[in-house]
Amino acid sequence: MRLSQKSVAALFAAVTIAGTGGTIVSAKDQNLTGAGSTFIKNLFDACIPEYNDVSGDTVSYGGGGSGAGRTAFINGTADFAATEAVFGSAEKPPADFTYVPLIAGPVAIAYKNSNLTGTLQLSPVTIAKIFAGQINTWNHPEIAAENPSITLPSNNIVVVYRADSSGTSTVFAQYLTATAASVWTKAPSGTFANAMPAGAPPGSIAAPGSDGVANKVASTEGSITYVELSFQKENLGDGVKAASVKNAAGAYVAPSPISAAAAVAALPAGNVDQNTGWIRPDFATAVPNAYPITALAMGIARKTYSAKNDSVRDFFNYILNTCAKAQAPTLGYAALTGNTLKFAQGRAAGISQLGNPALTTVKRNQTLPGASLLNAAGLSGVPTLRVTKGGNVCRVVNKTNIGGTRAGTCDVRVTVGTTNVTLKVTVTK
Amino acid sequence: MAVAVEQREVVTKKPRVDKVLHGVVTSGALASLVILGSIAGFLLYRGFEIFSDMGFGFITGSTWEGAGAEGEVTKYGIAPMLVGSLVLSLIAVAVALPLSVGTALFVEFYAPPGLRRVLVSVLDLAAAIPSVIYGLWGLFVLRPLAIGWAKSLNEYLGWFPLFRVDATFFDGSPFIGGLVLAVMISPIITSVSREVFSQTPPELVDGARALGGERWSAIRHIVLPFGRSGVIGGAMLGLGRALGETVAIYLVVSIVFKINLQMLFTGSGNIASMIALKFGEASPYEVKALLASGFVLFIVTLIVNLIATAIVNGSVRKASK
Amino acid sequence: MSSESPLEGTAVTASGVGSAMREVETGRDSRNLLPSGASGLETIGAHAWFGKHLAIEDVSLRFPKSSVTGLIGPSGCGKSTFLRLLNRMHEFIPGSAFAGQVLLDGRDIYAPEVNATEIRLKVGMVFQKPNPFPSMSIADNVLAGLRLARIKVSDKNMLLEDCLVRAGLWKEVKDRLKASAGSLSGGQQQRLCIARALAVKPEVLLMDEPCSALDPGSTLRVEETIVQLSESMTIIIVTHNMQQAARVSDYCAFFLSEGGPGRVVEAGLTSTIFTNPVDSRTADYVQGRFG
Amino acid sequence: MTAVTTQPSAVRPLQPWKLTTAQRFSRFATVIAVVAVAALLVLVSPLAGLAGIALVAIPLQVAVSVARSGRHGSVAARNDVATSLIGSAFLILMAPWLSILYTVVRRGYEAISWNFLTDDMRVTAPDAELGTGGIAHAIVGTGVMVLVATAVSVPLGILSGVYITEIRGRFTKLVRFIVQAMSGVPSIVAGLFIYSTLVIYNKSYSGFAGALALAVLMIPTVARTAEEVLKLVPEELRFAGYALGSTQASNVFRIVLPTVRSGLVTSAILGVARVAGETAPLLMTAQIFLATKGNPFDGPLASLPIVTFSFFQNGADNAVTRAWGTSMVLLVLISLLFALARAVSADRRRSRR
Repeated sequence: MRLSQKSVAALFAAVTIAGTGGTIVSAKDQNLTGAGSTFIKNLFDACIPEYNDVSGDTVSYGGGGSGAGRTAFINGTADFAATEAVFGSAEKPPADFTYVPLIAGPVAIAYKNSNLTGTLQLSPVTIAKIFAGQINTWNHPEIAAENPSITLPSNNIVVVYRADSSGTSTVFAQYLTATAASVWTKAPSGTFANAMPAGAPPGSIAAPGSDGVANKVASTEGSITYVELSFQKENLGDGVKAASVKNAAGAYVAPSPISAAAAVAALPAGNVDQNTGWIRPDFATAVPNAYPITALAMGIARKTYSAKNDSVRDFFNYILNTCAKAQAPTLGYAALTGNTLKFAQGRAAGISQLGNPALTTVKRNQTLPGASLLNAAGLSGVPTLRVTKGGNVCRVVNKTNIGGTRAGTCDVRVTVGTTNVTLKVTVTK
Repeated sequence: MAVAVEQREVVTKKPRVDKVLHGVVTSGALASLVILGSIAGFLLYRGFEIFSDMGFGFITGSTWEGAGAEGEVTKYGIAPMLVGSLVLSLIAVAVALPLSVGTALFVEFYAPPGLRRVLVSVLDLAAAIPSVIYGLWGLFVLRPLAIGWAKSLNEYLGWFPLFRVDATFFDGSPFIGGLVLAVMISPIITSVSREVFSQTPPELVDGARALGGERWSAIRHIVLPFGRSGVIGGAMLGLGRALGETVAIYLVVSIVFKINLQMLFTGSGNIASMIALKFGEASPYEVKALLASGFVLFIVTLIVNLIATAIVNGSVRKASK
Repeated sequence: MSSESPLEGTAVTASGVGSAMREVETGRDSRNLLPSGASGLETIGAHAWFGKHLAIEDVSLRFPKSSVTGLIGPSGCGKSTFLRLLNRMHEFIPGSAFAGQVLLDGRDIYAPEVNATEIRLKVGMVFQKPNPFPSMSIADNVLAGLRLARIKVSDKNMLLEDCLVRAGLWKEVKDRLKASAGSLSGGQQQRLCIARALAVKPEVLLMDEPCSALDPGSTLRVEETIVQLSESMTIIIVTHNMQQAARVSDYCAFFLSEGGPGRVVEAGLTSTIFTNPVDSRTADYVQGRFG
Repeated sequence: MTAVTTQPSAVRPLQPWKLTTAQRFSRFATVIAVVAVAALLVLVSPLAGLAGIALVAIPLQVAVSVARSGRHGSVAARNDVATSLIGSAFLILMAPWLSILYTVVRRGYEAISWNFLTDDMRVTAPDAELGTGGIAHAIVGTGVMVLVATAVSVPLGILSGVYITEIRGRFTKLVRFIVQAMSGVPSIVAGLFIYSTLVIYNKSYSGFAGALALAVLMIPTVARTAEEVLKLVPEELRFAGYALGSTQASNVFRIVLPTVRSGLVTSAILGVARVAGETAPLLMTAQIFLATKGNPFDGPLASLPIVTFSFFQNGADNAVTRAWGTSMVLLVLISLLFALARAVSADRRRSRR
């Protein structure tokens, strides 16, 4: 099996990159609570039992939507969160948080119309007009223009959208803002009703959760919605199809794990925030076979060292390196690959590093390398070290290392550029 | 006559155990008082905070925007949900009341005694079916049927203002939500009505029948007038429950922040389901607004419940006389 | 038994300000016949109010030991209220008030230092309707007072039998002492309540129309019980049944309200009250001309 | 004196007021015929489904009643019309309840297995094969939360009831008013209250928080029923106790409360049945946890309604079947509680006799 070879290879990669926190080290019996994105929930639903099985931890993921996840993470009620929308200006996350890209996936334009044979092709502007209520019949000339080979029925279009706040809604609204600004005049919002230019079109239906909108479409003739591909696939039997969407290269591309992977593989460097780890999706991808409405789900975790955060790192690594690769194709996601995966692994390695005793402990009369401290502080670059407390316990050696003089603890300030982190260093006998 | 007999002050000396009893019981009662009172107080406090920020617009506004960040425009107004709560509950009561009264009469006066005992148990059980099950049943079973009924109503009776719609979209309407709520609250209304009917003094019923009345005459002239206030009280209790229902509405109704008075037309919602929808990602300031909404809901339900209790108590008092 | 009483004809008097005061045959205030500090129950100028309403006014009566006194009079004349003054049950009614004195063995039971609970142990009560405790068995009902008042008794079984025998119920229930009290007939229940009252060994037993809810057969049994009990304790019984008063009581007090507060019109030997009353209203009442 | 003796066997008990078998049959046949005609009409009309049949059958039955009873006069006709309408109301209302039971069982029975009751979902995906995994975590979680909620609310509720009926202190009216007012608090508000105080403060969902939210909902119920039941204790029983020299404490604990014990137990069970299915408040306070655990203070805790909800949100066929299966378990649990309550109160009635 090629797949398993790949995952074994990824496992090794993870171990080398992430060092001590690469894969599950041992059973730790941690109870982790996660909340957030419903976009990633189907993947988590499949991966969490596997991870629980191999790790001995118990991860529970409550879903609730990206916004709920970010809020829960801020409130401390969730140990980790997952989101497709970045922290807003009003949100005050803890200072030591990091994003970890976990999975990519297409947001399908799912519709149900029994009289419509073939696959619908839609451009961003048409999609925007449909969801803004400006196009409200299936045989509207603008739809017809894009689908010359299909006979279009004349019934009304019923727009179905998320009633709850959702990262999927944010991504979809961002996509419409980015690609059809003339129609989609309102700023993106997790609450889709607030992002619709003229409010919700008459007859549109709001439903909670991805399963909610998918169920509504499955049971409503002439309806259309935006939803994770996996939910569209689950309702394929009820006649819920996914439209092909025109990308910036001018090609109509159907949503699939492969077309989503193509979109993520070619992400411009400018979309990646090295500081926080956030990756913006590229809605204007010019790759011919890339599906343009491809969302990236980010994990959110804390960098402060704790047994729980260790488990979060292990869980994220398990998703990145093992589970996503095995599950993504069947569930309709695209596992991260290449540089994106490497970047994600690097971010995951940064979880649970701040103040990690494995990196900040030194024996008396021995030297603690500055690189370890840099790692423990979650920083990169050339550090300046300074002992701020406990000068008789440890001292700076060669400007780059710390030497232990007697048993005890001391505070070391690690400065890179303008940022600094103070670490507690333990000296043992 | 006795001249100015002085009343003695009778000192009822309490034994120590009684003092302990008084202490324990009073503190227990006060503890529940504090727990329950603190909810009301907490809601009230938060409510006023938001009311003073939003003004009357909190009741009359139709938008819910912003998280209360510095320099951000924050607008919270619950008018659509408030109106929705009332519309949904009124539909529910309008549908459930006649059916429940009929069922109560059937159980009390028509069903054979063996069946009656079973039915009384069924009623109790139906009242305790969790709302999540009502909601899922409504979503999967009732909704498809109700959409069909709504279509027919509109098609054949669309001239009647109540059944008018601007566009022919029927899913997630107040009508459907109201029907689910009707199924949900009918056990309560039926139970209360049956209870009151069963307290009709038998000699009155016998009297009516001895005068040559059929069963229905006795019901019409004796039982219904006697139990009227009990039935109204039961309906109010049902109304109270319908007002506060969360999950069933969350699942069945298309929750839209827009006042919709066309009962067959898509879109409605109530305060409780709105809270469920929004609390997860609410910023601390937004949570206060949700608590304020909860306060409004609390006051509305409180009024309904107090009226209901007064009416039911009144009728029971009348019955026991 | 009345003829054998050492205090014959002199024990009970009624004296009241403004009421027809009647000195008994001896012409002296009968209260002084009892030696000071002697055992017995006595009221001096008792008044009782419910809120502003004066229910009984200026009742002075003396109840000697080992006698049965019947309180008779039409409904609403304050007999029951007076009865409840005697064991401090009156104060349970909100807004009630009291004036005068109630002396038990010469001690004022309304004195501030007196514990009402203690008084109720000494002055037992049987109510109009039989009220056994439904949650308890027959045996538990009899012994309920001990548990309620936390009295320790060495031989419970003997006390149980003794009480039931004295209440005239032992033969009927000895085989089902563990059965629920609810399974007894009305008359049996009332005798059970008497047995229950006896278990705490009261000096005085108050009975508030104990037979009004019973059939004639049960009434007879209860009356027999009362007569037997009177050998060992003071019994005060409120009754509407003239024949019953005549049958069981040694002394009688006739209460009357006449629109105002209830007062004692006349009191004395039962035989006197029934055959030769001083007051015409008493004569009218005992002969059934009103009431 | 001559006595006419009749042979006992010669007299047969009769119930001439009852309908004869023929009459019963004819009534029954009429109803069947009416429904059949209605069904036929529905087939050829734009109406559809059971609702359509009911829509036609009810007026038809009314018409038949009028026609049949008409010859006995208008009173009889009105009586028969009323009977038809009342019977129809009953049938219409029974339909959804039966449908709910049918739906839950029909869609959920496949999920039920021994494993389903004893295993949890810690290492099983929601859409995994039926027969693997289970809802033990939810059963235990609901049990724990309901127990804690009962432990908190029942004593407090009973003490409130005792305060109102026995102590009658100066807060009586206030206690009664607040209890009455709070019995109308929507469950979501109770959940939001616990969320915005305890959960946010502790920075953690917990079974305890969930239990408190349930307790908030239970206290008024228990207090109100306790008050009602305690009011039923005849005043004479209390006086009888006092007349035996009892203190108020002994009176309350040895006479009043034991007298209504089964009533109090019933009210507690009914309170539990009410809150066991609460969804919204638990979503805000206890959330979900995939492993079976009994400690209410250690983070989130699963419950039957939340697990039902969560299975539905997965959307996959097996997950949805599991959701209905969980609903079924919840329904059975609540039915058992009701049966228990009924048995307890039947016991009470027997002991009263």
